[in-house]
Amino acid sequence: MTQFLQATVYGLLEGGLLALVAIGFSLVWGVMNIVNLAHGAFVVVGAYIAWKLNETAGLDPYLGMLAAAAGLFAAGYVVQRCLINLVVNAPIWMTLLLTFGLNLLIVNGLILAFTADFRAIHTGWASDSLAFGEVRVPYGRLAGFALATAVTVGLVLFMARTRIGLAIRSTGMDRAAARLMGMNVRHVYAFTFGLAAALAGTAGAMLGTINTFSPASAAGYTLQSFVIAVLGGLGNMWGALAGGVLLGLVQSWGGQYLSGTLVNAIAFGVLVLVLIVRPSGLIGRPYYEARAEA
Amino acid sequence: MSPVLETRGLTRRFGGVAAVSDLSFSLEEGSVLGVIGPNGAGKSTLINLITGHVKPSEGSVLVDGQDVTGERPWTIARSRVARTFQVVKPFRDLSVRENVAIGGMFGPERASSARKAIAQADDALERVDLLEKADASPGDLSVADARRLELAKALSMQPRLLLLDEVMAGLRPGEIQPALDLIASLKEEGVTILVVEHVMKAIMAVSDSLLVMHEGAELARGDPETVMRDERVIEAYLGQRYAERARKDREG
Amino acid sequence: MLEVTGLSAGYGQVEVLWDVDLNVGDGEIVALVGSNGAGKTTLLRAVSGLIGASGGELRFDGDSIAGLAPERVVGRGVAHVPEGRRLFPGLTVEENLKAGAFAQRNGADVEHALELFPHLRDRLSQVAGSMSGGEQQMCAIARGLMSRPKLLMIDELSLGLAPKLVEEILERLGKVARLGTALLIVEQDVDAALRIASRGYVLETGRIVSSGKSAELLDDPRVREAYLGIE
Amino acid sequence: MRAWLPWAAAALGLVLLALGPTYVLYDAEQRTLGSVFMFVVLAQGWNLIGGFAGYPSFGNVVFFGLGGYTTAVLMVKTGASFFVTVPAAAAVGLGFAVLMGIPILRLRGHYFAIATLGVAEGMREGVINLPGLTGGNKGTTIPAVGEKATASYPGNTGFYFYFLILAVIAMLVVWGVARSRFGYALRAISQDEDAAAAAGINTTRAKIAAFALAGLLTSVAGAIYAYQQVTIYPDRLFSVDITVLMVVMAVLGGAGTVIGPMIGAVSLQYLSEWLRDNLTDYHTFVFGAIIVAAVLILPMGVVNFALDAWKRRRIALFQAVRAYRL
Repeated sequence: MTQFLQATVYGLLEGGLLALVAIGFSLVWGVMNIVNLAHGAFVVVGAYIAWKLNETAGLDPYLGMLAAAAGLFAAGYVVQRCLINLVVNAPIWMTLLLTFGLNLLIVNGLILAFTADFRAIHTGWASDSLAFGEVRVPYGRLAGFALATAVTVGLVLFMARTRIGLAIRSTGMDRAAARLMGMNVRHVYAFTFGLAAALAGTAGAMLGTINTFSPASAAGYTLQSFVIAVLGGLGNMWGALAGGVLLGLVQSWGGQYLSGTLVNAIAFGVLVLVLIVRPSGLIGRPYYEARAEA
Repeated sequence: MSPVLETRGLTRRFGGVAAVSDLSFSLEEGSVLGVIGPNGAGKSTLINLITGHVKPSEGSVLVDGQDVTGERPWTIARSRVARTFQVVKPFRDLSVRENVAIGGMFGPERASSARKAIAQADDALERVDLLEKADASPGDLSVADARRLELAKALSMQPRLLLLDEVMAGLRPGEIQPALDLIASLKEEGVTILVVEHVMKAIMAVSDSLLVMHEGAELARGDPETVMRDERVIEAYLGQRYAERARKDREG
Repeated sequence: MLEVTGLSAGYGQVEVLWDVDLNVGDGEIVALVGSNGAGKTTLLRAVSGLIGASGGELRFDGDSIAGLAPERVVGRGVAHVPEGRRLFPGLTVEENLKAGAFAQRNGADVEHALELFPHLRDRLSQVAGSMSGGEQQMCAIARGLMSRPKLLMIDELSLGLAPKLVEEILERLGKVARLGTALLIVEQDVDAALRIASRGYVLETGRIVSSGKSAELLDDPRVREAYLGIE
Repeated sequence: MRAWLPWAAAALGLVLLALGPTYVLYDAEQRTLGSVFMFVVLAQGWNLIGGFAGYPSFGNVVFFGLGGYTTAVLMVKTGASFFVTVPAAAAVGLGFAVLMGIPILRLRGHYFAIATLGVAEGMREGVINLPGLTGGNKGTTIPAVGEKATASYPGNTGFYFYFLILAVIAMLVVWGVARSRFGYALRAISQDEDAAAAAGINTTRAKIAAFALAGLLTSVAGAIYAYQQVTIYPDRLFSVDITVLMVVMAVLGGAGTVIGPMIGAVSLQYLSEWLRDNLTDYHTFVFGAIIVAAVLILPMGVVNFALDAWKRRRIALFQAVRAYRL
């Protein structure tokens, strides 16, 4: 029983972070109909930024996280504005190839810069834990979960309340109409992509304090983002949170009771099943489905 | 003899809204039925239901007395039911001739090879007066020619029942007459035709009977002159002004 | 106010408009009529910048607006209510209206639009995609007015609407024009369009074939034959 | 152009390739060419489903891996001869494509791409987690030499010819498809599925047939590859990178054409070898840059680009940017 509770706690907390990893991916897919295969690479870049600032300047990873978010926002903005916007209406294999190429560039760039070794960000307190009876709740994971939830809430508010949030939602539903309203769609797209990259970077920095990472971790994060985005429904922020927690729990329970990496196979099985049975996701999409592209 | 087309209580709901609701009518061989109604009245959905592109929520579709409800579109197409699409759907990377040849390859009288079908495609092209542009790419066609191609693709299926979804939309007044002539000559050959159209003059000219749809349901049906005088039709679709003008013009 | 001279435009390789001349004066209502596919929508799209012009001149208030992106054109005071309404289906009516005021940097004045379309007041928090066609069209026009345009272009005003509703909307538009916004209305119901417009243009396969005062056009036998379905 | 000219060129090329190992090519060159031939097969397999039918599979590697593991497992567990395992691998590839295609080919666009990716990744995890059968992560070793071997190991020249023959078959298959009714059906589907169905095309059957053909060719390539490698690992045989290579080769050569994927496979495989030799550390990095650049500059592929230049007398670089930019 304790084992099960412990697994549940870990899964829940990990799930919050996974949601933070995936939320930007889901947003970009929902709003722009782009599946960003470099998303996982952004997560890892965030982890490296926080790690490097911690190693060289002794910066606390939670401050480094802000630097990672800012840096990735700028990078994401530029990538979308100068690169992806150029082929944004192309058949999907073209954008898939483009972002895959970007992924190769980033991942191998990281290997060249930092080698392929595994890294970890060491903090004094992240591995300490609260104890509820036999069940341990590490501070680092708890903070990660709290932050992920806070960011999700913040993002929902941001999209609902701000001018740019309104522009992002409008553009995602009808691009031509959005332009007629005076929205600069190129900027809106770039901003959305930058936002997604910043969220990925935040998640990466956070994950770096909990797990080890290397450039090769990127692919795993991209795949998990797929699963979560599909589970939660494209562009659905609450859906991403729910999908992340669900995946976290399944992986954690699976890890407890199943051998080896079979749990990954289950995650992909669930992904394919959801795609076939209910492609709009378990929670559904906020009207991006009927997007008018013209 | 059973009618070429019969629908019984045909209904289709999207979400909670009925796009087509409880339509029952039949069409005898060689007759032309005009279907009119405001946009969103369910006219295109009706065609989609007959061809199997959309599955009915309730009711059934019979072609030549045989129940084809729930059959896949290609099965229905091969039983000589051909259609055009309101939004033209050319195969963009094929030439105009190859577009038409597809029907010859997979239609009811399938050619034994792709090459033969391509050689036979010119008949249908000639009928719609598009032979000159046989080697062009569909993307380079004008609106009117794109409509002609759509029609030629349907004709290449050697239809007994032809469903035309706004084939005259976008045509100049002068271009409408040849289309009407074509419909008349097909009718003479015994082809049964269902025409969805907005151009009232055109639809009045070719239809033996008229079906007015409104919010998915039948509003009126019968011979064109009577239907056009129907108060409900005037109210929901034509508008009072049209009716008055039409009346005045007839009298004066 | 809007001066279109010798405009040609199209999509990719296919030209749709040739050498089109058209003017709209201050506070005027002008109808642009013609059959489906004649190029009416293309003309509006070219004016609002959604597609580029391949030739000719576009001027608004004396300044060239040719080649401007649509988000800039709306800033100059030209609003475009596109064919099929194109509301943001997942946003509420209020959010749609606010989106309409996006080009207005000094905030959204929802009240102004609600005065013209009071029906919408009860619908403010309803999701736009779930409204009826008529309500959506009113919302779309109201959204177009939110940017306080000098010229409002409406494409396919009556598309899918019952005649009664069209009458009602046309009446509102008369009020809009009296308040100082010029209107360029694209409409298949030639009769209705020419009744509220002071002038009209007839577009046929990409060319203006006839233009003049509404009353003259309504009596033009060619127009009557081709577009009114009356011989 | 005279009709026999391309055939004469192809025949001449084949004769040269057949004589190559005996007279000109070093072992290493045979090995490189063998892998070029293999990628011709993989790219053509993708071309059938992604190029002709327009269903961008991002999981075709699943057939490659299944074919390889079928051969390996049969040779290890039953001591079967390689040639017996090839039809088995082909059957597994074909059968799995049909089974997987029935539900998944109903999905379109991104959803199809991701579902195929999910199947491939899931299959890899499945293979890893059946160590009794597959050796799991540690891989499995085919008894290629020594006492347990059933035949003498073919060596570089042998595999050169296996891959060459398979590549020729793949080229002929695609050539045949391109001019057949089936090929027209696939092209019609890729452009408008509703219109294709209205023209009497059984779209479900055509898509599944294309997928099955792709699965068959790809799994046989996987079988030969496994035998060549002797020891195989799930991470290598189910690597996403192989799928991406297929896509890049087919697309940059010219998806939906007959010779495009061949041109793509030959040039990119050689480019990749050259980068590996000359820019050892940077080669994947540069490869990424090349993909990005190619998508922007030559998105329709070399063959379509050349055809366009020939027919319309224009050089249309950056065509995608012009057509698809925001």
